[in-house]
Amino acid sequence: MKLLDCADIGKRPITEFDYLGEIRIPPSDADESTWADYVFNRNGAPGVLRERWYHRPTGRWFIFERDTLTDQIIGQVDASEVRYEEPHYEIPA
Amino acid sequence: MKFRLDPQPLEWIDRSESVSFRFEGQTFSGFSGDSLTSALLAGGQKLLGRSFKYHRPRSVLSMANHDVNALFQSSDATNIRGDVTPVSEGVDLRACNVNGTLANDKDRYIGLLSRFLPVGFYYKTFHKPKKFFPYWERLIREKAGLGEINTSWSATRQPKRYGFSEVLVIGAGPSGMQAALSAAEAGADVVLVDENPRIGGSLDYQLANEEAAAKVRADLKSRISNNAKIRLMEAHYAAGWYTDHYVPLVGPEGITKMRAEQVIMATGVMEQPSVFRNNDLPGVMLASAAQRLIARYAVKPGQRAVVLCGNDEGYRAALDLIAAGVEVAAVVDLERVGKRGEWAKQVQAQGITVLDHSAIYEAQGKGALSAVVVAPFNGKGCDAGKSHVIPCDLLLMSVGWAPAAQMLYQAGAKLGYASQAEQILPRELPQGIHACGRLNGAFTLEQRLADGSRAAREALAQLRGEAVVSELTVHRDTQSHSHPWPIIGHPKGKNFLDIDEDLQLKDLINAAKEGFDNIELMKRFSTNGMGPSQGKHSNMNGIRVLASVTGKTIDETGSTTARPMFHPVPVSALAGRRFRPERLTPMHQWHLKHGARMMEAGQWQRPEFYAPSTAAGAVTAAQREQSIVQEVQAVRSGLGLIDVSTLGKIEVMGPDAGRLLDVVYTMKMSTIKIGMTRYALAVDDSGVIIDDGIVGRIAEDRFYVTATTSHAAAAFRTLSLKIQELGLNVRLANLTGSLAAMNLAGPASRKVLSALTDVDLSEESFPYLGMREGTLLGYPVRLIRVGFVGELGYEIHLPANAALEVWEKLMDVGSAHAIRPFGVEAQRVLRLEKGHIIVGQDTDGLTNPFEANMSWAVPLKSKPWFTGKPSLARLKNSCERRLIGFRLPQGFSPKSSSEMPKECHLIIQDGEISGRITSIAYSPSLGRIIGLAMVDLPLADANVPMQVKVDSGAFVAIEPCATPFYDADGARQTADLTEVA
Amino acid sequence: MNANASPEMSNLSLSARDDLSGYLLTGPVSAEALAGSGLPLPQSQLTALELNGALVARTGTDEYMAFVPVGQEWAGCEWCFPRNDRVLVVQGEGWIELMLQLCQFDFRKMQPGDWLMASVAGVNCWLYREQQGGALMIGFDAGYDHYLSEIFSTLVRELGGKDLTKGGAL
Amino acid sequence: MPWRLLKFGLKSTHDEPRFFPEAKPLKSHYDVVIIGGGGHGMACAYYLAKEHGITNVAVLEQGYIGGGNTGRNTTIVRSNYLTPEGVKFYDTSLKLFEDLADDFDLNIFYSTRGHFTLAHTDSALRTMRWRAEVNKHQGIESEVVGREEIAKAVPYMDMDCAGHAPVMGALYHAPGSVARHDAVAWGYARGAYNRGVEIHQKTRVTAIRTQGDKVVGVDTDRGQISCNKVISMVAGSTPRITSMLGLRTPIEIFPLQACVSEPVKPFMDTIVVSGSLHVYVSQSSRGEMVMGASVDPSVLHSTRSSFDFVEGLTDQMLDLFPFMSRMKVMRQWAGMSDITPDFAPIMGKTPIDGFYLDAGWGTWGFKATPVSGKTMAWTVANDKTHELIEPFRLSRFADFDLVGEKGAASVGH
Repeated sequence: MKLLDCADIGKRPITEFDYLGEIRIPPSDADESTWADYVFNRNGAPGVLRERWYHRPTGRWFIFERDTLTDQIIGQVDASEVRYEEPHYEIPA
Repeated sequence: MKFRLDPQPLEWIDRSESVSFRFEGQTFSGFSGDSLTSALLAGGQKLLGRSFKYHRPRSVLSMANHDVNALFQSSDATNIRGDVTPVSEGVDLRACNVNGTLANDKDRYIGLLSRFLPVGFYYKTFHKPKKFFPYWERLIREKAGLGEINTSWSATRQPKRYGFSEVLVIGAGPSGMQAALSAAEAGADVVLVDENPRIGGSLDYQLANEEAAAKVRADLKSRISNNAKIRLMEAHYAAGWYTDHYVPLVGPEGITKMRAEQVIMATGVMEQPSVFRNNDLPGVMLASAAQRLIARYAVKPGQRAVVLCGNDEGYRAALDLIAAGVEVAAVVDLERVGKRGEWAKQVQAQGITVLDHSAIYEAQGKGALSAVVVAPFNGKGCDAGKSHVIPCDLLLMSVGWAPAAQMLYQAGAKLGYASQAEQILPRELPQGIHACGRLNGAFTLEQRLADGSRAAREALAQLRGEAVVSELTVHRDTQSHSHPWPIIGHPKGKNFLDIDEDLQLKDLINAAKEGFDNIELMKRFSTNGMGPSQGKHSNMNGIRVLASVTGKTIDETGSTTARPMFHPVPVSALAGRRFRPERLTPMHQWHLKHGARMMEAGQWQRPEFYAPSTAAGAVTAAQREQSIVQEVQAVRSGLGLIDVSTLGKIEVMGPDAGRLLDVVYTMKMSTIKIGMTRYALAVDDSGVIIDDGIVGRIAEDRFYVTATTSHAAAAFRTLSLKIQELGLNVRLANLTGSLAAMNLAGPASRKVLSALTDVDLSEESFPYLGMREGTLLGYPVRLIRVGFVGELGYEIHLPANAALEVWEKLMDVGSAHAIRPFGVEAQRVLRLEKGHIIVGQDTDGLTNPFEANMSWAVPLKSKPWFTGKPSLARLKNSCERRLIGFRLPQGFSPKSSSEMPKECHLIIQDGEISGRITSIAYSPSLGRIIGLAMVDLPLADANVPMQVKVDSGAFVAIEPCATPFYDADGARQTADLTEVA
Repeated sequence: MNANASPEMSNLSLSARDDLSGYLLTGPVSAEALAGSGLPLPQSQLTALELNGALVARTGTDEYMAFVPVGQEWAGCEWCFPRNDRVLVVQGEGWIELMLQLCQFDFRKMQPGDWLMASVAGVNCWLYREQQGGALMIGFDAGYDHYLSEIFSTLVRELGGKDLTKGGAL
Repeated sequence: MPWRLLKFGLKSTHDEPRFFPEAKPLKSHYDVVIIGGGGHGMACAYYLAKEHGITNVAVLEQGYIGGGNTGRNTTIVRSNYLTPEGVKFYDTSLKLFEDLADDFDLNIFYSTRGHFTLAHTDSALRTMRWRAEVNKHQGIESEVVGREEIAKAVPYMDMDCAGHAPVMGALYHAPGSVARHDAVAWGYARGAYNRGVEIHQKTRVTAIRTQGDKVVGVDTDRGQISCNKVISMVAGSTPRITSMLGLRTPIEIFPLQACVSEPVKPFMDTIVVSGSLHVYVSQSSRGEMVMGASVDPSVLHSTRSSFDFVEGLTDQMLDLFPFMSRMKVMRQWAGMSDITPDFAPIMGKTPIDGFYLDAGWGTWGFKATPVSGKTMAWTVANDKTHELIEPFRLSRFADFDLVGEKGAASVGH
């Protein structure tokens, strides 16, 4: 069973985590195809993704760079690096 | 004929304790410490089983947990492996997969048909004509499988436990013992595990009579037992290697799931059979099997033996036979005795005839070995013309080894064929993985010990984060211990390559000829290695055959994927204890005492309805229906109380609290006035409804949020996710378990509650959808006027430890107004009468708010942003269906339930599916059946009766009507009804 | 694994701590409120401190869980919420062997004073080893009491220990 | 009668024709290149040759024939899906399956067993009725049955689940079947090979060359090919192929694990699936219990096994079949499921001229092998998406017009 090596809580088994998938920033004022791409499409090819994991017992979030081919965790990313402004979207007139 | 030898120096049996058991109706007695096979052999029972396909007589092959032909079954267990299962008093065993008895198996004639059953024959026939296939299939299925299952067996579960160690050494043979000692003596915390009941491995059966080994053995074993840093786990096998050095160790008491930082594989090698005609006869066995029988169980494997040698170890086995009083008629060497070592010289010194450049061309005997045919062998095949017969009842095969490297492959190691050793050896090992001993090509005792220390040294360096260059190959033997081609063809076949699956040499050659000429396709078409021993004694020879047929090297041919489990693992050990978390509300016992029938809601248990206390046990459908109707009427006319403690309850605090809720929920939450609440609808990025609840404002920067039972954890997680994503200054408190909640609903609710709380319940100071804090019976409480069930009512949220007392007080004070507890089913009817949706019932995985007739909850213009907004903007004008209310004519009551419209029955128009019923129930308040249906447009807007197809296939007309069905203007939940009419 | 603690003479026991009221504090004023009431203030996250029978763990930048002996007056603060935890205590010979059946953590490395939050038999729990005597406290939402108490009680008896939570039934 | 076997017995040599061609170098041009030598790829080649006379076709397989998900699934064939378009599609496939043995003259052990989807909660039972009603409306044998009918077919199942979440009913689908998955790929491959199609194993596609928005060729680790029509039928490897063309899709890869027990004498003749316990089981023709559950929770491009999978599966299985505690798990493996947001495949034409997609097969790909081969062959031959697979077009996501299969799935559990 895979271990996730996390700051503060050390190595915890993957079964204590919820997987929230790759970090995706919602685009502001996106046209229909850009928005549909954001909602549905994913970077599905094998490679390094920045993903969010939620550790249920502590309620803490962890962001890892993980190679989805080898399952190797390359590093942990600080939440501030992936923060984004609240998007906005005006109804087309 | 005596089969039990005099006491052996290292025997496992306790001669003072005899154990008797029955096999095929006959009584046998062995000693405690015997395996079933050794005790049967000691009792003269040589025939142990019948082969899977041809039902040929079979006996011992390995004594190493590969003997799939010595499988037994008893009244409470199946597929019992005779070679490794200890005898137990009184067990009554039968052979597996025999038609009749073991001795008289009526299916033994199938062997005669083998000419007509070539490899993959079952793909080539039985399918035409199609209607006869089921008949053939039943015949084939009856012959399939091994042991029998008794479906009335009860579930047995063995507890599991986690284990941790810095260094895990798998295999306690000489190299494993040395590795464990070196690691422990260097300060590491070590676990040493071995699948046998005692450590020592081949040191104790292959070198049992070796002087030099005796000192080493005594020294290693005493240092291990005295070393506090070594935890010894005997009789445990490693089921496989899993991510991050996680190795489940399977023992008689269940599984220990071992997490290690470094893993040293000292799993040794598996002896391989030679392939020649009738190499499956009882009496033909691997040399190490005979040595195990002699050294461990003091069982004489035969009277007169021939030993086939492709390496030095065969001569060692010959010496052990002589020491055990077995006459060795001859040693047949695939090459020449001249190239062998010391043991060969000792054999010759005893005057044993040794036949160089020879092989076994054929084994003979009816039901058991009686003679072998020896013929000159040039390394590729035999010269049958110059063969001669040697009578014997025991033939040992010592022609070579395959590494027990399954877990190395699973861990991602790279291995390759070393022609010098004629064995597949490790080349690249991943971090934390080490290999030593015969698995790594070290074969002499000195090499194996030195390799163990090396592996430990490298493991310790990695453990301490020091860089280390691996000297993996330093202690490997220079000469080979395996013959590259122990495979002898024969025109009449029956030269078995996979003894489990009854696969002959020609089957593999023919499979390759038919195009299945890569290792994976050959395995699947021929089933080589797909039996219960998973190719431990057939994969290596299979690779050699395919390589020779295709002219490729062993490495180019490759090997099939080595999958867990190393040995089959009992389901009782895998399942372990039954841990299914169950969460109860503070009123749980009260509910049970008052006739509640509970239902599962995620991990929670909730009352579905309350049966009359007279009804014990199961309740009839009519009683259930009647209880629900009474509960609904109580809420409508007097007073009802429902336990809603399972709701998600979250406090949201901080300057950005309002902004956070505006992002997560569709409607504006930041404009809620203090002391008021608002319905909260949540959609995902694609605009699909995922949850709904209530948001109440406690202060400028503090809100209280409720979510549905099934979505509570996800709601909290979503809020905390948005805080991090947007960097909002908000704090959360998940109070789902800390607070209990109950909804007191009904015209008398204000009257009853006002007597118990200091909160002013008057309509002016506590209006509908208001939220007030205060005390109730002295406990801090938060009251919310919610509209779900559509009566004047108060959802009471308070600390969980105060809940039962308040609940009982309300029931007591409420009795004057005929208060009744009500459950989920009554709540479903009450909310339906008000036209409220239930997320997950009236909506499905794709429903958006416009389809759910909730466009009022989607403020596309007034809010700059909320989750899913752009999707909803798009979906607004492409809505294809809508949720509408409907009712059935007054007094509609069909004869049978097959005529009654039910939830998920379809609305059919012009033969097309045009919608489905999502909710339907008899409404006691309106005296007729009402419901909600998701109906395609334009039918939904046409406001015309619609046809529903019921179970019987008939159509029932339903009449659309506006919702809410009951108290449309909401007067009852907003009026000041201080007195019940 | 060394042989099971022989059932008869083990001093393994299961008890409960019903003498504590639990609180969750969050927000910038929580540290001040704790210090103001004489409760200990753990410096780094996911650590805990004991003082005069009270236990405080720091679970976030400004989030704390405080367990205060019943009766010890405690002013609380603005964002302070009562918790409804059930706290079981396991101690004595074989406590590690018991916990290894329920939680994936190397309890040999858990020293008195250590705080851990992990899944125990599928339930999110906090665990803390008391400074004096090293008994292991296991805290969880009381909704799971029936489920977890039964599991702990079964395991303690299987390992030859005594379940002291069941009133007089020794 | 199996007269065929006599011929084996009477002849000393075994001169059966090859199923698949000897390894040969790649030609420089083919009319059609099919990436992926699993069931779908071979079926498409088979139907291109058989029904459209297109035989200058190369099937390129990076591993061995049927080595991907074709050889890793638990071989269930059924059509009791939820949406009308899904039911039509899978029922066409099921009917094709019934005649495959004759078409191939190869026994694929297509065995109709009956398929129970158990419901342990009200909401699950509602979803079963929804599926039953949609199925019946389209002439599919599918109905909600109560505990009595279930007990008749599966008398040894503990319907009270050890006293927790008892079985309340089930969706029974009489045509539910199992088949020997390898044999389906081999049958199609032989059929294609005998009609002139080239099959190249151990040939990995490394790039797809285009001019403007038109496909012109494919690069492999054994040389370059020019062609104007390329079909990606690689399931778990789909994102690797689509990213070569910069084509964005919703597909994510999750491991789907399964395991088998040691073989025991056959006793279970039907297929049992439990929605809320997330387990399914049937007994193979060799006597092994073939068991599986839902996909792993996180993305991974690997067929590695995990121990917690087999722990969870066996634990849940004992609720339904207590006696299985006396069995042993012999082997576990995994496939790579290409999951889509609405649990329906992605098929047909794409924005790139000459590039066609057959993907998004998640945990429901094996049962679609024949119909996907047939409809994709038609689509490629006519350069027009076949009407049966129109609802599964890639553009549905951009149009917010998802297939409703997800509707039931997320609610049903």
